[in-house]
Amino acid sequence: MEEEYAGGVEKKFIYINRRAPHGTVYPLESLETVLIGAAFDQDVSMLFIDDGVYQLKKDQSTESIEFKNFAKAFRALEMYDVEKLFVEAESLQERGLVEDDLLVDVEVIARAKVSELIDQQDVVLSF
Amino acid sequence: MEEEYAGGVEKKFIYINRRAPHGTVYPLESLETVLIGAAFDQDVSMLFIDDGVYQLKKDQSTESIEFKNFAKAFRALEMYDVEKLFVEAESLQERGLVEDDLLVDVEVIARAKVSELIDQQDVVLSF
Amino acid sequence: MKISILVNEGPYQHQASDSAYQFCVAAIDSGHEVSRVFFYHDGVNNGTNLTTPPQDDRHIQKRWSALAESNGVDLVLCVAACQRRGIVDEGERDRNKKDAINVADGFRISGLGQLIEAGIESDRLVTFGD
Amino acid sequence: MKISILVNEGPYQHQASDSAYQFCVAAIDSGHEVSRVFFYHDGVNNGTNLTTPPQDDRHIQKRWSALAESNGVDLVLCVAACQRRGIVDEGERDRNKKDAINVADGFRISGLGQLIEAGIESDRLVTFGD
Amino acid sequence: MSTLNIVNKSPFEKRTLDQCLSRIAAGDAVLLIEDAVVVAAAGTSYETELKSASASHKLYVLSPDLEARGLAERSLVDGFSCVDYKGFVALVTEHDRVHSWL
Amino acid sequence: MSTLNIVNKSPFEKRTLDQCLSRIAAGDAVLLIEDAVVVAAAGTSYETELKSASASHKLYVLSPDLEARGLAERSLVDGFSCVDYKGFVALVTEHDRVHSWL
Repeated sequence: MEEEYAGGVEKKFIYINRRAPHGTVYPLESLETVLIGAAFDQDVSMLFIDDGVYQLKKDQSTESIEFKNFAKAFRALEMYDVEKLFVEAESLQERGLVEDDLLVDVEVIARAKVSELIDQQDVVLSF
Repeated sequence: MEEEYAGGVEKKFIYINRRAPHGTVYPLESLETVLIGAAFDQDVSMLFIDDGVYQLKKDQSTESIEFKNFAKAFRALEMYDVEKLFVEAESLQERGLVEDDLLVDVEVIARAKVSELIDQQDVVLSF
Repeated sequence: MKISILVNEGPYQHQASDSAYQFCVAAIDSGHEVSRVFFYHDGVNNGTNLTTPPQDDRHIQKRWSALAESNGVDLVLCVAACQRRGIVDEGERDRNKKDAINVADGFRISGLGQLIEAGIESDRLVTFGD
Repeated sequence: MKISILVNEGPYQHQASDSAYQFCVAAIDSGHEVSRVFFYHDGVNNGTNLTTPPQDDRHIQKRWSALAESNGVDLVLCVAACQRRGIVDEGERDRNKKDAINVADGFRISGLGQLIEAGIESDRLVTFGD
Repeated sequence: MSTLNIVNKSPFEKRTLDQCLSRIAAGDAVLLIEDAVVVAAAGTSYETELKSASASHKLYVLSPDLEARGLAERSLVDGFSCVDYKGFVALVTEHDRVHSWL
Repeated sequence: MSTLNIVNKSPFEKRTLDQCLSRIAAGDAVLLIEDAVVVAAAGTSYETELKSASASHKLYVLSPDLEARGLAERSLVDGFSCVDYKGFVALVTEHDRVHSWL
């Protein structure tokens, strides 16, 4: 699936991830969309809030439920120049998680900053 | 679809309805299952709790969303000898509804009685 | 014990169908009889033979079909849900004048009465949904 | 304005596909251009031509196909989601060795890039899901 | 640069509406559609929360979905405006982006 | 005559677990599966609610689903027992009926 886009327009895309992994397919599909979308040279941010923060939890092991373990793919994002990963501090705290529990380097932001981040975007994709 | 069951076993079935109508197909399917199930001569109860109480709200008009208006079919339940309709009092109150807002006669029960009702059943079907 | 299962969601979108399958395998391994799996609502989408999941992923339909073959589990798709979702066997194709059949091996299309019957004849009915 | 739509759920189970359709009709009636509807996840199930809903109910697939025909709306089904759900066109049938084709008129199967492109080229992208 | 936020689930069922309201900027609008419309009707236990939200946000509810749930005749929580699908389209065009809270 | 209650959604996302706990009898059991398992781990803001539930109910969590979410190494909220799928099956047979809160 090779796709190219030569439109020359650059827009700001944000992918908002609010669900725990594996219970639904949305977290996996969010990552797939970001990886495919990388070919379009847009400005891409990923935001993890609410149960979405569990997507970045270390030590996920999906063998016994026979699912693909896509968590590792978050580590590949850097190679695709997707480097703006935001995680909401309050979402971590409510779940007893700390930054060190996460698979990849992220920027932790306060809940009060979330609307500011979203209001800078052109396109919001929610998963 | 005519089905007959001559097994001679009578079990207590409860249909638990917890969702508002129209946003998902489950409320409609609950009613369909009850109507089909009537042919099996089982002991049937329907319980409406949480947003499920909206399924019984009078004045539903689905023309502008082009949906089938299945609410009327609740009135047909009596002809199928499905007469045990339970509605939880607290679910009505939280939603600002009173018994007179409902399409059909029901028995209003307290939240504290719900577990008792369920614990009398053989089969629980949740929609 | 005789256990029946109700599956309300299609493959891949929600974990429901996976959970139901893993439960069935464990029930059989524990010496119980899984007599029927009834697929309702989007659950009927488990029964199409037209899926081609990625090679490194589980093949949900084939897993179900294999369970029917190896353990005689009766896999029933709700006919009304099939009509709304586009799952077709020979009878449905002829009745509704469709060009294709897509029901997978080991699944059969039948009425909601099969769910009620499962409730009556099984010792337990376990529902998996969204 | 140029508006694109993302539909994440299949027909009949959730209201999402209905809401998306009603929105498209209203947008066109208001003089806007609905350039593309991208069907993702279970949303691809909107594009099977094998459904036979009850006669007194809406025919969701036919409504979409009619919108494509009358207003030139580009109805795109995500290929990876189609493979997981069993929606097949001629190319997919040949590639994956399937026995049937079930993609409905007016729909085409393509990649996720079509969603990104819609985001770039439209003035607004509106998502309908569960 | 304001956002139209869309919520489609009842706050009695899912926490989406709470989660949306806790994060949007003053001036952002919220539109309730599908099963979310039930709390636009006055008299629910969710009314206080919505009244305080209406101080800083425009609140809208989709009337065809209200009608479908038998709530068209009810008075609405103060601060709500009803829109039909054309009004929904207008809201989409008047805001800079649309965020569906799913 | 006790009931096995199954909850499959995180209480941070849906109100199902609250709605279940507010209505079950003393002696009824609750099993968390799928996305609901996240709150079986200690340290979340939901812990207090579960601790008080464990006074009158047996609480179980499905271990394969905990592992999948990277929480197998975490200590669990007091009162929880881990089961695998065979343990899940045993719970189904040991209770008189199963109620999946969907």
